[in-house]
Amino acid sequence: MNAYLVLTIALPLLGAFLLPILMRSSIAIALWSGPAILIYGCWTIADIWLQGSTQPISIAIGGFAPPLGINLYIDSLALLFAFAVQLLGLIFWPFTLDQDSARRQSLMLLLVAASTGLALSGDLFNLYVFYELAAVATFGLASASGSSAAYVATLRYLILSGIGSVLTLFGIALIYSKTGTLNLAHLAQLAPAQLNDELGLTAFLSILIGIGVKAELFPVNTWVPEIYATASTRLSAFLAGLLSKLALLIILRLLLLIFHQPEAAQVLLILGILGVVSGELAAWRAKELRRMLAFSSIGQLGVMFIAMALPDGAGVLAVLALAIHHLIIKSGLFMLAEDWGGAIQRLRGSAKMAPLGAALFVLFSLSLVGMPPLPGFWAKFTLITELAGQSEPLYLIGLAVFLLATVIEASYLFRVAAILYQDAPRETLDHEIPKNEGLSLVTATLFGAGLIAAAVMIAPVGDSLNTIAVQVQDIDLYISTVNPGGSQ
Amino acid sequence: MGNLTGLLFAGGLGFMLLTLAGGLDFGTPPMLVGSEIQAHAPQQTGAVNIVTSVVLGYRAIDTLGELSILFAAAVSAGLILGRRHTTAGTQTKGGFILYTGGSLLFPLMMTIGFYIIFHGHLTPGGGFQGGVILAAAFFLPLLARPGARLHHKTLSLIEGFAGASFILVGLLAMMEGKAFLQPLLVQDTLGQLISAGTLPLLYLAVGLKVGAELASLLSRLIQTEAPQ
Amino acid sequence: MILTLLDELLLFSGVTLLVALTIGRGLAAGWMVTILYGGQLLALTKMAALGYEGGTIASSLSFEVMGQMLNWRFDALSWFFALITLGSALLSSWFSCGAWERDYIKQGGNIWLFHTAMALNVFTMLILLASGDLLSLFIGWELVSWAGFLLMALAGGVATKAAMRYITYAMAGGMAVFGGLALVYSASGSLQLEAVITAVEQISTTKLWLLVILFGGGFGIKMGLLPFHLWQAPAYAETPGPGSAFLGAISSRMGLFAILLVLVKLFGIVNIDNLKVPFTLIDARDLLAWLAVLTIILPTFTAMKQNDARHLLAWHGIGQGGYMLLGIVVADAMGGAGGLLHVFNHATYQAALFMAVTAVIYRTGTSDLNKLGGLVVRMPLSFMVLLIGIIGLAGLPPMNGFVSKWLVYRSLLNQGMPLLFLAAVIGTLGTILSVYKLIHNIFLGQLRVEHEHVAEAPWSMMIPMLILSAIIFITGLMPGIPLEWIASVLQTVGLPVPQYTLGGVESNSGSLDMIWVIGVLFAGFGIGAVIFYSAGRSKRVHQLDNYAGGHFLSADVRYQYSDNFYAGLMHLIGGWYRGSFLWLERSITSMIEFLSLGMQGLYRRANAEFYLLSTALFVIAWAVI
Amino acid sequence: MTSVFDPELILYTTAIGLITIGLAGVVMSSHLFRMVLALVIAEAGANLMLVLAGYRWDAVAPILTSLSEPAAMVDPVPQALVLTAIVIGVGIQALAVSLLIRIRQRYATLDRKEAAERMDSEIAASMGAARDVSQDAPLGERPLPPIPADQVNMRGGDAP
Repeated sequence: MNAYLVLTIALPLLGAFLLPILMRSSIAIALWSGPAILIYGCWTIADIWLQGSTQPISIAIGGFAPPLGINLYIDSLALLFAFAVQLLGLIFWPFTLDQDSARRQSLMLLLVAASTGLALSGDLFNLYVFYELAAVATFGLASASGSSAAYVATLRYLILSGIGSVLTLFGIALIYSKTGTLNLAHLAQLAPAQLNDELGLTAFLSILIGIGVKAELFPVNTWVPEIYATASTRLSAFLAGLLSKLALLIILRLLLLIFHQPEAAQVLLILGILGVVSGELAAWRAKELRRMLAFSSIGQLGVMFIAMALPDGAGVLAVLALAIHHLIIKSGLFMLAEDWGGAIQRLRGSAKMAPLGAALFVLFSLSLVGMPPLPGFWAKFTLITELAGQSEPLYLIGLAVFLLATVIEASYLFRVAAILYQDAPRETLDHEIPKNEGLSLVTATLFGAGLIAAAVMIAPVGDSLNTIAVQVQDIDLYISTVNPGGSQ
Repeated sequence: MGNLTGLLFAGGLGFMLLTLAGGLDFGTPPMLVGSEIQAHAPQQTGAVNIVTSVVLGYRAIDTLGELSILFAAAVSAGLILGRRHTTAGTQTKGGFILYTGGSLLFPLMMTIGFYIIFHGHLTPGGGFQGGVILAAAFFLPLLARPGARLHHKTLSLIEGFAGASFILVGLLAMMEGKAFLQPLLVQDTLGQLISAGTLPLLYLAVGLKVGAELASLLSRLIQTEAPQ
Repeated sequence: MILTLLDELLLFSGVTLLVALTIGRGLAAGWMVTILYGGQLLALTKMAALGYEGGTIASSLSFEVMGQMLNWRFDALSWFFALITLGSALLSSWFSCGAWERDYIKQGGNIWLFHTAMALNVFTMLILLASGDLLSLFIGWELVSWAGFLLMALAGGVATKAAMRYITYAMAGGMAVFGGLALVYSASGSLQLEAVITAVEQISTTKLWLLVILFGGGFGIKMGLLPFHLWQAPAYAETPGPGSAFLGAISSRMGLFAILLVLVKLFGIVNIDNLKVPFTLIDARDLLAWLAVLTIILPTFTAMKQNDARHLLAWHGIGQGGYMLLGIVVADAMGGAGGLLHVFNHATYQAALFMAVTAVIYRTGTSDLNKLGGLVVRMPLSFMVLLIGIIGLAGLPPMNGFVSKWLVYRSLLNQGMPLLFLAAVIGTLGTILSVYKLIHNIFLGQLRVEHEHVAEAPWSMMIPMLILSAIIFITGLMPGIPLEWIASVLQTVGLPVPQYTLGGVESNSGSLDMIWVIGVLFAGFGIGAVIFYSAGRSKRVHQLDNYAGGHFLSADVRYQYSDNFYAGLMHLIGGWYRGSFLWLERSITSMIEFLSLGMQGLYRRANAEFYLLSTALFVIAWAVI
Repeated sequence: MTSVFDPELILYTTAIGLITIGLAGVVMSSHLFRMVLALVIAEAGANLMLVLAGYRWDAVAPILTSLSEPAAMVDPVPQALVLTAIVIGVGIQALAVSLLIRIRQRYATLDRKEAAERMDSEIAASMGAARDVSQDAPLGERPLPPIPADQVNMRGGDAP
């Protein structure tokens, strides 16, 4: 029942609205309703997956055929990310019970609904609405830690994001003025004739800079280190792992479907290179694990922008592989950082206290720098073979920067690993050494297991990613599935 | 120096955007979707006000998202400003004229608010506009009597149930075998008060939600402790 | 599924790793693992046909991932390197069993980690040697790099620091290779060896230059090629004893293997020879040769300055790598054979030397050359092993090092490269001087008080050392044994093959027969001995019965000329290579440090909105105009 | 684009001018509240731009008055969009104001630079480490940690 897929957006919203009321009457029901909704969401999506139909479908909301109404476009990519949203929402669920837990859980459900919407929606303005919903929910959750620094960081983020939204809205207005439609499939039909000019390019760049705020695009990513250092690690994991990828996904769709100008790709390439350089270099001197991860995440997103800039959708497979790989790795690393916050020097001797955590850290780091049998290697391999095939020198510069950044990345990640495996300073007592335990360690182990599973089954995983990438690149399939202006 | 650069940059950007926008055909929009909607809206949604049929029909999920944003903002504000409310500022009353005026205006504003909500599918206006007026109605006594409080429990009940009923109406359509948020009960009574099927119900939910949301946001802001 | 011989070998190696992982903590673990290495060596000898006749044996293991075929196979080249790998692993592991192991545990070492790291290194090296295409080569390459890191880092403290430095270099090398891989792929559309060979013919000169630099640099880092050599000596030296013997013997030769495979076999020396350096008379091959010579000279003279026996040996390891590359780059029959023979010879004497030094450390607790001396009376067998080792290292007859160096020199002269020859000879001079420092400061002179009761190394250590000494001598006497394998290797990589005999090589420009050379040498020794004993004028004196500056020394004053050895020489030439390329490393590090600070400032001092505004302005302006 | 008083240009100028003013305001203000206000102005500009997208000469509001003969109406879609965009803006503004209130309570200032600096030092303190920039200066009464011997030379380049 594909129509039930709407419920993955509607039910979390319903739950979010009702949670504060439920919490007042029965805490037990309220506590479990959120996870139950997310489990149902996972199951719904997995169910569609298991039916095995690989053909994309389009669901018209309200029964109005696109382009009049809004539609959800569901292909393998959208399903994959929708599933990841629901699953990560469950994994990073704020279980803590205090006076604010109803609000926090409510915001989390809103964030999940918005993220699912971002993955599925096939309408430009609808994407904007979900984007804003995700932003507002993020602001709430980021400030929930209650420290003054968190408030300032959130406000700075809010203002930056707000300006970005203004630009996005401006871009949407330009597109609508020119074409008179907002449906992505319809736009894809019209774009070659109508948006293939400066106006279309400006619209894309406005939207890019606006949405780039969430996608950690250089240089509108200055919020990243502040927010990740002040917000809860779980939220940081969700933002760095998933939300940035969803923003990326939107940009990817826009680029593939509508904006084919080479200038668009070049801008992405240059900003991507700058992002890699700035992020990896800044991480090199970071003195705190979460900050290091934040900067490294900027660098990784930069790599994905480089991949996205490859002409004719050549980089789609690389973007996908890198995005999913980074999703697993960064989530896992942030989970480890939950107990390993504070100065990195403080972590000396942690490997003895928490051998599993340290081993996982090494595993994630190895995959991140692209140690061969691990999935990270294959993701990087797909990228560099595509980059090396380009004749334009800028792409080769991108390749060189990417490779150099990897060296720096390995250097700082393994500096941390070496500190973990050092002996603790003599005067330190055992209980003073930070060790990871409990839920966060279990979660990190889960991601580690996922990573190893992907490494073992790399051939089928690679094949299915390739299928997805081919499907994503097929513009005609997108248009014919949505069929805008066909049978009204 | 920095400020000057900022000003110059902003000006430059504005100039560039303006030159680009000048290339648009103003006043003759393509209206690809717009004219289609104009042609089909009365039959498909039963609402005379086509903006309403867009807001609650064609783009209903946008509206749902927008309600969620408002809700998220209210919840976040609650999270930030906390639960402890002490009356802020002066405890003095606003004076007789203000107080009486406020009391007098309250029922009037309520009436206007609900009128606008219920006629959203017929005339300009609707849930948002009506909701704001409702919020203003509740806010008036608060301004007149700074010590007074809004009942947050009730507000959050309205907030929750109004939002939920919007979704539930949408789910109802699904249970009927239709699409999520598809308008139901569209009769052939175009232009009547009782027309447009479930759209007025949705607008009522929107209005209540917006009203409750804004009222609770504003009262939360006003009730927060003054800085020491 | 039928297992091929290669499958058996890899499986055996994997089992060894598993055994080390599971029972590595047990008492008999060391012996168990050693026996398994022996088993692997046996499995390798079952493939001996590769070494003698050439051909390939493929593994039935093969994957297709993301459109890339991955396969593994062994040929003469792999077999030759695998033989050295397994031989040194077997002997190092044997050396570590028993006495050394107990001592290591007593000092707080983690023996499980040690055995596992060793087994992992061997396993990954075999995988690298078996690579059947460029992608599996890269996979093996990275695996070897990280396995090496584990072995180097496990001692903790200084060793971890050295290992961190190593891994940064290794990553840089790995990424250079990765980039080269991508370029090759874009040119040939495949990473299979045959496809690459055909693609190289059509590749443009610029691209081939880039590829040679990327691959040569990337693989060269592992070899310790100048100027990327700084990491190697501390990293190898600080590894636990048997580990450093193993690493010193074979680890950096993996770089040479990859160079042989990619630059020589796939690209072809001829193609590299055609790459001219613009505006000069030299080409890429000359460049490589000069780099190799510099790699001989600088590290060798740096070794002379070392005061720690292990560091001294490790620096020599870098220098000797230069000879191997030099021989291969010269690429005539004698040069190629000499370079490859030196790989084998170096492995034998380097392992023997590290073991002897480790034995000394085991007994005395130090490898500081300023705190040792006179041990010859207490550890005569170890002295013999060290002596044989340094004769090999210095390249003097009758040990095997002489043969390989002779071949390299001969080829340099034959090919008319006198400058290179001269430089190589200067390197050998440095070697002789510094190995003299090694043996003098440890074994000669007067015994120190604290070492009066030191005993000879235990037999568990002695036997592998003696075996190695025997190999050093026998292959010195009969270099035809390894030359037979090397002939097939040369054929495999497409280099000319020399005419070899059991005692050496034959050629028109000059032949070498070690059996004759050694016969004459021993005859000379014999005559000397006859004169010595028949004269009967010698008298045996105590070590302390000595005088200095015209004064007899009393027994309580020990006298050992070891501190600041070669002070005069250092005064003359030491300034020329002070720090060698440390300035390069330092400047890169501080540049990154500086940039990193700048980037952090960029993010911290951010006026984010201004960034947004200016980006929007520039991007739109650039795109629109 | 015939004359300066061309209505289309005036309207577009208004919309883009509002955005420009907002952007410049956000960049130039040193007060957090003013930044929020500037943001509101910019949003108004974007919304106006959106409404202009649907304007049509000589057309009426998109409400059916006579069923038989519908008049030319302006595009209803941008109007619906703008409604949504305005409400979104309101939500964000309310959230921003509540954050402002809290920041003012905690820091007793809304100066952009000062707030950012206090945030920075608070983050640094929560990490249990000195601020990155001031690592070479002693923290209060605490003496400097000894510089490891092997880093002495490398410290040269990074003095603040």
